[in-house]
Amino acid sequence: MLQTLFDALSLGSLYALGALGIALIFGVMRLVNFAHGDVIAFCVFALLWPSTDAMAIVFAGQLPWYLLVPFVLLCGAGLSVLCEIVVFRRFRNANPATMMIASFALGFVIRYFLLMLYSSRPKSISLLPALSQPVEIFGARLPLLQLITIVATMAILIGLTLFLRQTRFGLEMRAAAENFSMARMLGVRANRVIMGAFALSGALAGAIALIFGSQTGTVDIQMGASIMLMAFIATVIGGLGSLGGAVLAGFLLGAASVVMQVALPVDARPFRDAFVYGAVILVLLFRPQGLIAARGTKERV
Amino acid sequence: MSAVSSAPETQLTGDVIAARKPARFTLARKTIVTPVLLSLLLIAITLITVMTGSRPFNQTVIDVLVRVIFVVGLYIFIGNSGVLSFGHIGFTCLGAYAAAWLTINPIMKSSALPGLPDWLLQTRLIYWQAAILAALFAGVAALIFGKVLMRLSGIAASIATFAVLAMINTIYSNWDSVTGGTSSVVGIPIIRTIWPYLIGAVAAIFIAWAHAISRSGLALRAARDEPTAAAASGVDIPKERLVAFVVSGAVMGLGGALMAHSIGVVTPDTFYLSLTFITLSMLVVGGMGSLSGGVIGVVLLSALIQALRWMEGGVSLGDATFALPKGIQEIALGVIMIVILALRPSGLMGNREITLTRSKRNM
Amino acid sequence: MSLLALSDITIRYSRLTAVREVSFSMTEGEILFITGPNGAGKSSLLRAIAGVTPVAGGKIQLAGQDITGQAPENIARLGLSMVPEGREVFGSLTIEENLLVGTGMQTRDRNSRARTASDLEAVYTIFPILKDRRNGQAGLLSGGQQQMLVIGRALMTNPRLIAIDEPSLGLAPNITDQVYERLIALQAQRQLTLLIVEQSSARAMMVGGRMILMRGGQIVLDGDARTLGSGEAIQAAYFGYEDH
Amino acid sequence: MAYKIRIVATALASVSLAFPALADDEKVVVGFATAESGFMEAYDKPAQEAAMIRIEEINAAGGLLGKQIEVVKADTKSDRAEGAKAGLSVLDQGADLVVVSCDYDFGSPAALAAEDAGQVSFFLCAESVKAGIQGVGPHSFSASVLAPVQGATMAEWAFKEKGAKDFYRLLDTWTVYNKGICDGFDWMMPKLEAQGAKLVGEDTFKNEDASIAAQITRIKSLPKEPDAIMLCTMMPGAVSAIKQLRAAGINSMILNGSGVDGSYWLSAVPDLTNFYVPVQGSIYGDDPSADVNKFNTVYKEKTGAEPSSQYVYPGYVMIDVWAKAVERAGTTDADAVVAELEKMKDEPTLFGTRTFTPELHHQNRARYLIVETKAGKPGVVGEWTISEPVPMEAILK
Repeated sequence: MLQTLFDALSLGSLYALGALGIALIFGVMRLVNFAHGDVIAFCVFALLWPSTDAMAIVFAGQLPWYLLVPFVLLCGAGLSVLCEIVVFRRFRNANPATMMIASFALGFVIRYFLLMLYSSRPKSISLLPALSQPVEIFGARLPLLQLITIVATMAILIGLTLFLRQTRFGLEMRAAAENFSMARMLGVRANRVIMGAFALSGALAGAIALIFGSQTGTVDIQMGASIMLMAFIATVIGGLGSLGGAVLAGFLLGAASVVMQVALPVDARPFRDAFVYGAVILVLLFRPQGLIAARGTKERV
Repeated sequence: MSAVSSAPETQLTGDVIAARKPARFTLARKTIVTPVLLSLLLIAITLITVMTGSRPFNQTVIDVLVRVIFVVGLYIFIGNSGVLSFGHIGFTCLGAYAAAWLTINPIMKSSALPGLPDWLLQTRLIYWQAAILAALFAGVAALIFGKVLMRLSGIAASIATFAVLAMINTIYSNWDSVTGGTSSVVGIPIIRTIWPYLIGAVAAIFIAWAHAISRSGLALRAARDEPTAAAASGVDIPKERLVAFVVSGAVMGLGGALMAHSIGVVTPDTFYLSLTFITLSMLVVGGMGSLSGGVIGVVLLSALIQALRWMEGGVSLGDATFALPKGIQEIALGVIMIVILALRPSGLMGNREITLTRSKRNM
Repeated sequence: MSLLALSDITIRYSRLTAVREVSFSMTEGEILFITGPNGAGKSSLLRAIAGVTPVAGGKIQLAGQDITGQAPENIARLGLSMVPEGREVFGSLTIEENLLVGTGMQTRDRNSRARTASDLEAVYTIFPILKDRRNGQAGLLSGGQQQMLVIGRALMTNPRLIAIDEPSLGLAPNITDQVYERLIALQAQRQLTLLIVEQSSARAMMVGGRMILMRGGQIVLDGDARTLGSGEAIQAAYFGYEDH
Repeated sequence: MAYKIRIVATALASVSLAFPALADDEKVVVGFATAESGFMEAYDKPAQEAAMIRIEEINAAGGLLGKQIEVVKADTKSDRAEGAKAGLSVLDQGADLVVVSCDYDFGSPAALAAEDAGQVSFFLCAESVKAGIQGVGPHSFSASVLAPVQGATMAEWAFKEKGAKDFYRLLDTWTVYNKGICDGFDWMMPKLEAQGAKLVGEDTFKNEDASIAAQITRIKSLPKEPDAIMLCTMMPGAVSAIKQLRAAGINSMILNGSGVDGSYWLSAVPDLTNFYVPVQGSIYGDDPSADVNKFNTVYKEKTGAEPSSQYVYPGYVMIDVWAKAVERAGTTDADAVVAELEKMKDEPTLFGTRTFTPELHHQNRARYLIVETKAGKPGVVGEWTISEPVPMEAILK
């Protein structure tokens, strides 16, 4: 029971972090960033030296953890900001569909760039191996990593909350997320806030990359995709533009997935995702604005 | 952005009302040039292909024609309603499998897909009959899903349509006895002549045109541009959306059936994210508000892909052979798409249609 | 010298021209009402001044600087504070946070913290209800309270010009009275320059000041609110009788 | 009606095909319609390199039927629709043998194009029964061994040689290959249960699942840790699953299909132990056959790297058996070559024997080497051939 709770929390953590990364950017520029998953993949690949051999040549991955963590976060933030400056800045006034397709095209470019440098073969990496040990807690034997995932996610969420609540920049970002044009009319600098959002979102992608990378030990160009999809859904059912809603929905999706895996009979288990998506449709039908509707986020359709 | 003050509203309401009234015949005569020109474009491409006699090129153009069907199918819903759908490839999947169920040799079928009902196991149709039934099947599925989903709008609707795609994919990937699970379903007769695909693409274009000038299509486009005004003048938005959803679902199903016949195998993952995104990209790059945009988006992007691929293969310039590194094609494609969208945010055609005289908005 | 000057401003939304070659200027300390029927282009004009809506032609100057085509945040930094239609409070932020959003553009120095605190106090003195609920969510305020909040929010930026779009929209008449009462008192006390858009000219006649009447994207009347308001001319101008 | 259209279509196709095919009678053409870019490239390329080694050997020894083998290629881009085009493209260049992608799903469009044109097609290393008569047609073959054989081999070997009694079955539903391994396991289990083994539980997951924590919790809630876990999965999800199993403190034997062979990923699970993989030949330099070790050296000379997994080998086997059949038939004519291939019974190759019959163009029984990974080091610990061939019903499941 306790174990199931931890399973749900750790999976939910990944979705919640992903959803947060998407919601942050959606908040300030109404962009559903499909390149987010590829930023995650990029962060993991950044640990390896470019080579198309089957054997991974570990490069930054050998750094001690106190250098490794900032390195990966910076990689994510850097790439994300770069995407903003080079691509998304040109789409500020475009309609959401155009932006979405542009972000998809950008993700495509990142993915095939990685593919060219590293080949399509999934590679392996031992990331933070010390975390792969089981630990005993409340009578349940858990992988240490699961615990760290949950703790780290909580720490990130608390840190981000403090940042958004206590700093000037956080205030501007929340104001901009809710009503971007009003915030600008109050002198909030659009570029600064948007770049800040991209940097934070990229750093979150880096955090996911670290957790996911240590959990799976795999480096794969597809690796961001499945998290990205779930995170995207979580962002919407959480209430687009609502950061709290995104996190809540991320955890709920993780929980739904784990609970269905436990509760469904073995023959129905392969259909687990169909049930999860069915639940998503139900949520949308009953709360089209999401679980926590962000006030003032009038949608432009 | 808040509403553009109310003067245009009254004007548009007028448009909507006018659209509901007479003159359909005049409208048809005024706009038929567009589908005719688009069809002529496809016919010209097909004739050139047949004249070259190259089988790989023939297959390439078949692929383009199938994509035209997909993108036109997407346009019918997305273009007219303004709601982005990620779910339509699900209907393509339904169409492709329906075609497989209806055309595979019964002996093979009963060993590979034993879970099919008996009458279906015994059925074996000609490909075009199967394609029509597949389109109907996809249309019915779209009706069922649409009934539930068309109440939603905006991004919630987009996500819900995506959830439909994911559900269809999960079910088709795992219902082994009926769909063969993730494994390929084989034995679908392969049609390598180009003509059926041309007919399918032209039919899709004319269906899209007929829907666009129908009362339902006009009302839906009015609702896309001015939802409040359209609702005020009595347009039942969910109903008109549902009509478009069903028509486009059926066209997607037709495309799926033809795609199945063009390669001879179907698997669920063919009809998932990458096909969704490539077809959506073609529509958006071409201009999602116009039928011409969709068709031209497919033709241009396909030509671009082909050109890049050709350069990847190596081009002789005098003595030197110049070849792009493998894999650069996708990167270049992505970059070019971004550039096009940055320069023309509403796509190459914007909201215009091609006509003989000059480009015209919104047919 | 005029604080705000518009010359030949034209605004278009794709095929529709909302404002056609409008020019006017206003001086420091002035109250100017722009009135006119729905669709006259008043709000478009205001949004163009704030830099939210692009102009198709013409020039806008604020305090002698050309602000045409400038980003909204830069215009705000030059001293324009906008209170848009529908108030647009940040519903998920607290009341105090709403007030603080606009203070970011002040220069940072040792005293900025103290200055912000005293500005806050000043706003709270004008609108005591805001102080009582300072940590509550702004979205939960009533319409009138929200209107007070956004005026307070505009004041917090120490603007040279406050532009308000339809402050009476959706408010009960007695609440509107309250809002105007405070607003006018404030104007007198601080020598504020006010640009107010209202659909009805009645309020302008009551308050006084200058009034511009717009219809069909153009200025049809410009003069003193009280003298204009009493005449037959305004009726004709408002409803456009003379055209038909 | 449908038949007529098809007949006309096929007739037209064969007219246009016949011409280029006749034109180059002076050489034998092998066409590779495989992935040179994209996702499948990493799987196709190594096997293709091995095939090239065999082709070069044959050419060096005077060629096939006295003619040099010429190679033509077309890139499938790891895409099915492109695969069909690639198949047609190499056929247009006169291919006598069409070599298609390793995976059935990606290779079949090209193979179907070859079948349509009446040419022999060979999957580089597909392990589904459909890569052959059942899925493509009577001219199609695969050079590897069926996936169910791997599952059956591991189950029987673990029971007979390692004394494993309690088995747990963990299936990744992503691909047919994964399901195939478990199908073989399912066919073997009842035989072992009659001798005292027991299936104590089963579960499924998806390759792309971010976490299999819920599945692990189910294993841990068993009264006793199972002796062996049959893990039917493939890369990249396999690494993730293995890592999570071990991180959760589950130390059971892990039995696998050949898909996880290779040492390139072992760094992800440091000191992995009690881990078993069936292989057709060893890439670790300890193969019982000296010829295999010699091949590894040649491969390294040619490509600059040692084989990364056993999936290199089927490429070599493929050209080997096809060339033998061509020599015996004395022609590259498809039907004659197929007839010769179907006569092969326990035909020796560098990497085990091959048998083809008119019913099955695939191996339903094969000698497998068992590679054990112990403290992070893989090495051959034995070999096993299942007691009876996997029957058609289990293969076609």
